[in-house]
Amino acid sequence: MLVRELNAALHHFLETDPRVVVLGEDIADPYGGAFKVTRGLTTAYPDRVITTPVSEAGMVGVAAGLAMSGYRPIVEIMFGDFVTLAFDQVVNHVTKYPAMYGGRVTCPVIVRVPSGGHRGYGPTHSQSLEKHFLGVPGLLVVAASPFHDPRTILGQLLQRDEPVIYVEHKLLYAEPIIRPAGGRIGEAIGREAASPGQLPTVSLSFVEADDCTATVLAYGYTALLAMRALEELAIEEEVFAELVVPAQLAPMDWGPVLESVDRTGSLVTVEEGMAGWSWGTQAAADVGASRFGRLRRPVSVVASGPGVIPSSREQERRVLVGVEQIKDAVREASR
Amino acid sequence: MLVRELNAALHHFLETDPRVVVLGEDIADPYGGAFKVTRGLTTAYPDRVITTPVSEAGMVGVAAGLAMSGYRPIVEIMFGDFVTLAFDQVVNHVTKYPAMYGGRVTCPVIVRVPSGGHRGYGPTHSQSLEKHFLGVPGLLVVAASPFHDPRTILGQLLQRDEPVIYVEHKLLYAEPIIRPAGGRIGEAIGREAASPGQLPTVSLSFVEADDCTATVLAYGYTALLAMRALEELAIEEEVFAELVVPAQLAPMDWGPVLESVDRTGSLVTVEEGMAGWSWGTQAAADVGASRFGRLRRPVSVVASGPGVIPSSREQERRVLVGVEQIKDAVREASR
Amino acid sequence: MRPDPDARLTGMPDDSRETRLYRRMRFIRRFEETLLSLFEEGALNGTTHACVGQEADCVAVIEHLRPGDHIFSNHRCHGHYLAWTGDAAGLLAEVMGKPGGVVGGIGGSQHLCAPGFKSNGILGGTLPAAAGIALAMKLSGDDAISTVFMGDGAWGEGVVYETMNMASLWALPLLVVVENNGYSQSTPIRLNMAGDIATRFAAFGIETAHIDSTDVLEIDAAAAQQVAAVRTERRPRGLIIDTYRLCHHSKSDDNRPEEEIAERWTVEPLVVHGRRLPDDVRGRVDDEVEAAISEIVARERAA
Amino acid sequence: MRPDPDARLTGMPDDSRETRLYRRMRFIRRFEETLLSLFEEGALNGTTHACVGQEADCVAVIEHLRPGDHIFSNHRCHGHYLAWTGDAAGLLAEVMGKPGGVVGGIGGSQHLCAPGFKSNGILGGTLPAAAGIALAMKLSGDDAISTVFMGDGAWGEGVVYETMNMASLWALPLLVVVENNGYSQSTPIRLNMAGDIATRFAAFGIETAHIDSTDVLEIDAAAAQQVAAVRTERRPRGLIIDTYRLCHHSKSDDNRPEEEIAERWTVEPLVVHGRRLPDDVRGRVDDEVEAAISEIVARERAA
Ligand SMILES: Cc1ncc(C[n+]2csc(CCOP(=O)(O)OP(=O)(O)O)c2C)c(N)n1
Ligand SMILES: Cc1ncc(C[n+]2csc(CCOP(=O)(O)OP(=O)(O)O)c2C)c(N)n1
Ligand SMILES: [Mg+2]
Ligand SMILES: [Mg+2]
Repeated sequence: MLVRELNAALHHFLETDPRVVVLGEDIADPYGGAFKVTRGLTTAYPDRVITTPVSEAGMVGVAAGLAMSGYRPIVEIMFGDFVTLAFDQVVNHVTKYPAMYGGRVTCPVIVRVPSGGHRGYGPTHSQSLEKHFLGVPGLLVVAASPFHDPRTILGQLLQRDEPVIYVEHKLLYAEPIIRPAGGRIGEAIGREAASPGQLPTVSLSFVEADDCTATVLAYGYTALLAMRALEELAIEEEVFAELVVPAQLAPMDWGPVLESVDRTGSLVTVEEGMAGWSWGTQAAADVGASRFGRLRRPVSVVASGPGVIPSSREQERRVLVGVEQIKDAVREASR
Repeated sequence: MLVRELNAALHHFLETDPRVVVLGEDIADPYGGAFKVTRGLTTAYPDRVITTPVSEAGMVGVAAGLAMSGYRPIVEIMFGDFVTLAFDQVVNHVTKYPAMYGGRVTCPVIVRVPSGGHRGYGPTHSQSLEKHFLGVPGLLVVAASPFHDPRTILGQLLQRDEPVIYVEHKLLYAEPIIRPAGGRIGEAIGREAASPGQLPTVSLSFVEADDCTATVLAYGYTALLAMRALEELAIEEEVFAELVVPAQLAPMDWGPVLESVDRTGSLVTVEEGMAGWSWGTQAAADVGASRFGRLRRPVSVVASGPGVIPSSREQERRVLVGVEQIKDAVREASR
Repeated sequence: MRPDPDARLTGMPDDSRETRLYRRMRFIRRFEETLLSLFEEGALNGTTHACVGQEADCVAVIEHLRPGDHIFSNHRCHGHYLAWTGDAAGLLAEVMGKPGGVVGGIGGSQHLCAPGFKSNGILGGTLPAAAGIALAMKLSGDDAISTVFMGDGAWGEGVVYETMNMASLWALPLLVVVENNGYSQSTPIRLNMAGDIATRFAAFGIETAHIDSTDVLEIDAAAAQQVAAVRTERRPRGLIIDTYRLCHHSKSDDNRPEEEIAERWTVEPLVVHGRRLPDDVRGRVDDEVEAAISEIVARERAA
Repeated sequence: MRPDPDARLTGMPDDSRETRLYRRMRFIRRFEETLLSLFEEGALNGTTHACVGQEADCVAVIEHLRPGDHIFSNHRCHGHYLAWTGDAAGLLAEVMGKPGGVVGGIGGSQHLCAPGFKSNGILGGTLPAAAGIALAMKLSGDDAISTVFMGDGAWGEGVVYETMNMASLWALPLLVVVENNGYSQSTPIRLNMAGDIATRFAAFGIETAHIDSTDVLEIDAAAAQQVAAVRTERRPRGLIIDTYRLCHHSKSDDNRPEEEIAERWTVEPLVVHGRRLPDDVRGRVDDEVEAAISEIVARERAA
């Protein structure tokens, strides 16, 4: 389960890397954090794991000071919806220092944002706001996925000097991590690839990639939904598409995406965030441009809403991207 | 000059609409605001024009309360760079109330953000951060332009119930407003058009629109740069393009853009904000999709950086979009 | 507009003041307990923050507010909403996610809206909005007041201080009610707050009343004074109520020492004030509240 | 690393302490005045916030800091930077936008960085970073301290209070120096701040020293005490210095009454402390500073 693996990864890095410090609201034992990702940490590392007041901006600012002093702070925002309160710290402080000081400092802050809906938590506790952080110069936006080993990803991020927004969809916490192994990913054919210096991207399909007629680009929880959609399409309709799942959302490593698109000739992007200037639009711009005239159909950007995420489950379902929407887009794209 | 016209518009609406309240830092006379847009207002309307402490989040929150009580608050953020501090208020409060209360309230807050570079103010006082507000459900993002009458635009916004981010590029303050009149806009042929219920979009060119071989979509100060670029290209190189300048950046009214693109067959978008998930990417997605197979070349998204905006004028010039970059893109696009 | 509230929940014509206060607290208590059991049986989804143990604050403060006034509440808003509107059916339907809910099932437990009432689950960010509503009242020149409820944990949010400063500078008719239950979710106040709450008000020149009580009559007296002061002086005031939450923070997240909780059950609002009522009266009220609530639950379940 | 600073600006071997303090203030004064005249003549671009009149704060406080300590400054950072580094050439080059500037011409006047020194033009947001640096010092277990300079206006920002709370809760070695010059840009403090600054520290259990003075020796004594306290007690402290800005807020934006400004010129730091020096000494120091600065200006203009 992602929650256990993240928890184990945090224990591991606190154990092996004295620079790591963990900050967040209500993360102290016995409570161990709203989603239990930090369980046991204050008990094991009381000095470097600090439960904070309800001060999102302040804690990210404190992390900036730690990071510029050589530490590796990992901040938990209880619900990703509240990262809005740290927007100034991310945009005008954490990401500015390295660049505006002419490279004299680094500010490697990792901000973890448990995000997403499908739990009926309502308009202010269900959002996927990462799209607003895409394209902040100097910032990496990374998303936990069902197919990426969180310890490996966090390990690589701790090796790098850029600040990071690390998106964790709440519904993934209870899901197992399906690791690529021996050319397979669970039931599917799949592999992990990475351009030099980039986080790995996973590609999978239910038939040989060469027999796929569409590429689906998805991350986080929607990657899981997309896999279900592809499985159903493969079995029930013999529509075959390849799913490409990056760990890093921004900046994007287009290599693996283009590789797939060059086989399939069409692209669908999927995200849970609200439609409009969303993650997928950059794919439409970049892939649309670099493969101009070579795509069978326009890049299709699948996103939620737009609107608020209702608390009522029935209404929430109507707003958030689901398997059916993905299937419709893929069916269309594979024509 | 935009600054005078905005100032006159504020005087006008305070005079004619008792619901209008103006809030901002250092806006009181004799200082009259960092860019003098609010000059004279506290003297004329001491009750409804309030100089605030240095509290960007707080003042936008106060505006939300005023707006839900039937007032029409207009908030000035001294430098648009600081609107990051109000990001939570905009995303989780101002825009949420109308929707999450099932339409039982409206929250028509107008947030004015003097933005942009070219003045050597450095990394934290030169940014165009509006791209991060694009696609916030329920939010209008509007930009002052050299071709739109600010009083008309503000008047229309005060008639509507949506919250607004109103972007004012600092370099436009000293520029005249060139109003479309008798089929002309200054030296150019041009007109203003609006789809029902939308803010007007201005289109102009230096030859008949039908003779243009590219469409340039730009807003704010870059619209002025684009006009210069088109003028030079027309005179020096006989390359003719049509410039389309919307007042409203989000949600976008694609009508006038598509109308032009259907004539020219190619599109260039221009913005001063940093590249990557920027305003233009949505154009690439939407126009690219709705005109799939009918464009001569891919939509070209011209933006700044990415990176910080250096204080040194020479370095700043290298980072920010300029006339030459626009000319290169248009030359390419009109082939 | 919503149907008139059930008098068995909000006050019967022949109720003495003491009886009415008890009835209203009992109403909130039983509503919350009912909601929690509905969650346990899976009839509800999402989350909720019950105010079991804090009913005296809701009832006593809102006792002194009147039409035209405004209340801004936080995540723990049911008691405030019920004390202000008496609308049990609407709130239940809302938490059930029904179209007939207070805000059509969109907002859910934390995001309610009714005439003179709003709540938002984002901590702290509600304060400037409440101040803005107070500013609107000031501009409109009436004698209404804006009241905002917050907890001890919300003092972590910077915008709270931005608001204190503006409210005091601009002399806004804003009453800030702090329900200090000693915990912010799982975190005891000593790990979350340096200094103290009263001095934080004082730092902005805002006068406060501080009361450590679960007695609705004591709180009622303090609230009467502060509400009247804000209404007449047209300046902000603070009312700090030290209280205790007897239920989980939300649904199943309580790590507090059992003895601590047990001890607080002996001084909870219904026990403290209930003693003042003759047994037969208290019994009758309890039955009436029970009947009214179960009728509402039955109706909403059927709907 | 940058070249050693010019001793004529930072202190000559045979300077008495009083002379050195005077010299260092004079250095900052003349640097700022030179910068302003370069702006007027159009040799510089962008903006600047000179600290003319506040030199005593910079010099007196930083007198007690040592290698390993850290300073976080704000938009009005030249005096702090020069008092800490003596690097006039680097700062001038930076403001001129030269590659040889402190941060390569990227940051400009408000965004400086040197070993143990940083500044940012975003008000208030620097405080949590300074607290984070203090937390790093605490974790590393040395006796260094983190100092942050802020003005009266920056108290409008909520994150300042979030920081006070965490710094006090976690016992961080953080010294918050408030240069209260009575104005936030164009706004007098009475229109920006309710209550007072000292009580705002007290609200978080942070002890403060409050001094209304432009006398470098008085400030020096207060600073010595607060710096020592933070260093030994490993807890945050506040130092509030009531002072006055004699120049424009930035370049040409001063609407304050002329009499008010004129009166403050009679008690500005160089006058107050200068009296203590024999005329010949003061004259010599003035000449040395003048010579050193004009050499630097000439060099950087040629570069
Ligand atoms: C901005 C923000 N940060 C964090 C949270 C998560 N959260 C919900 S309630 C709560 C504790 C609030 O404590 P307090 O203010 O004392 O109110 P109480 O729950 O005790 O009634 C927290 C941290 C939130 N809702 N909003
Ligand atoms: C977040 C933010 N808001 C507004 C500003 C614009 N601004 C720059 S300096 C200043 C006044 C600051 O006053 P104070 O803190 O007293 O410092 P002083 O200028 O008096 O030294 C303001 C409002 C800013 N730089 N940052
Ligand atoms: Mg509490
Ligand atoms: Mg000041």
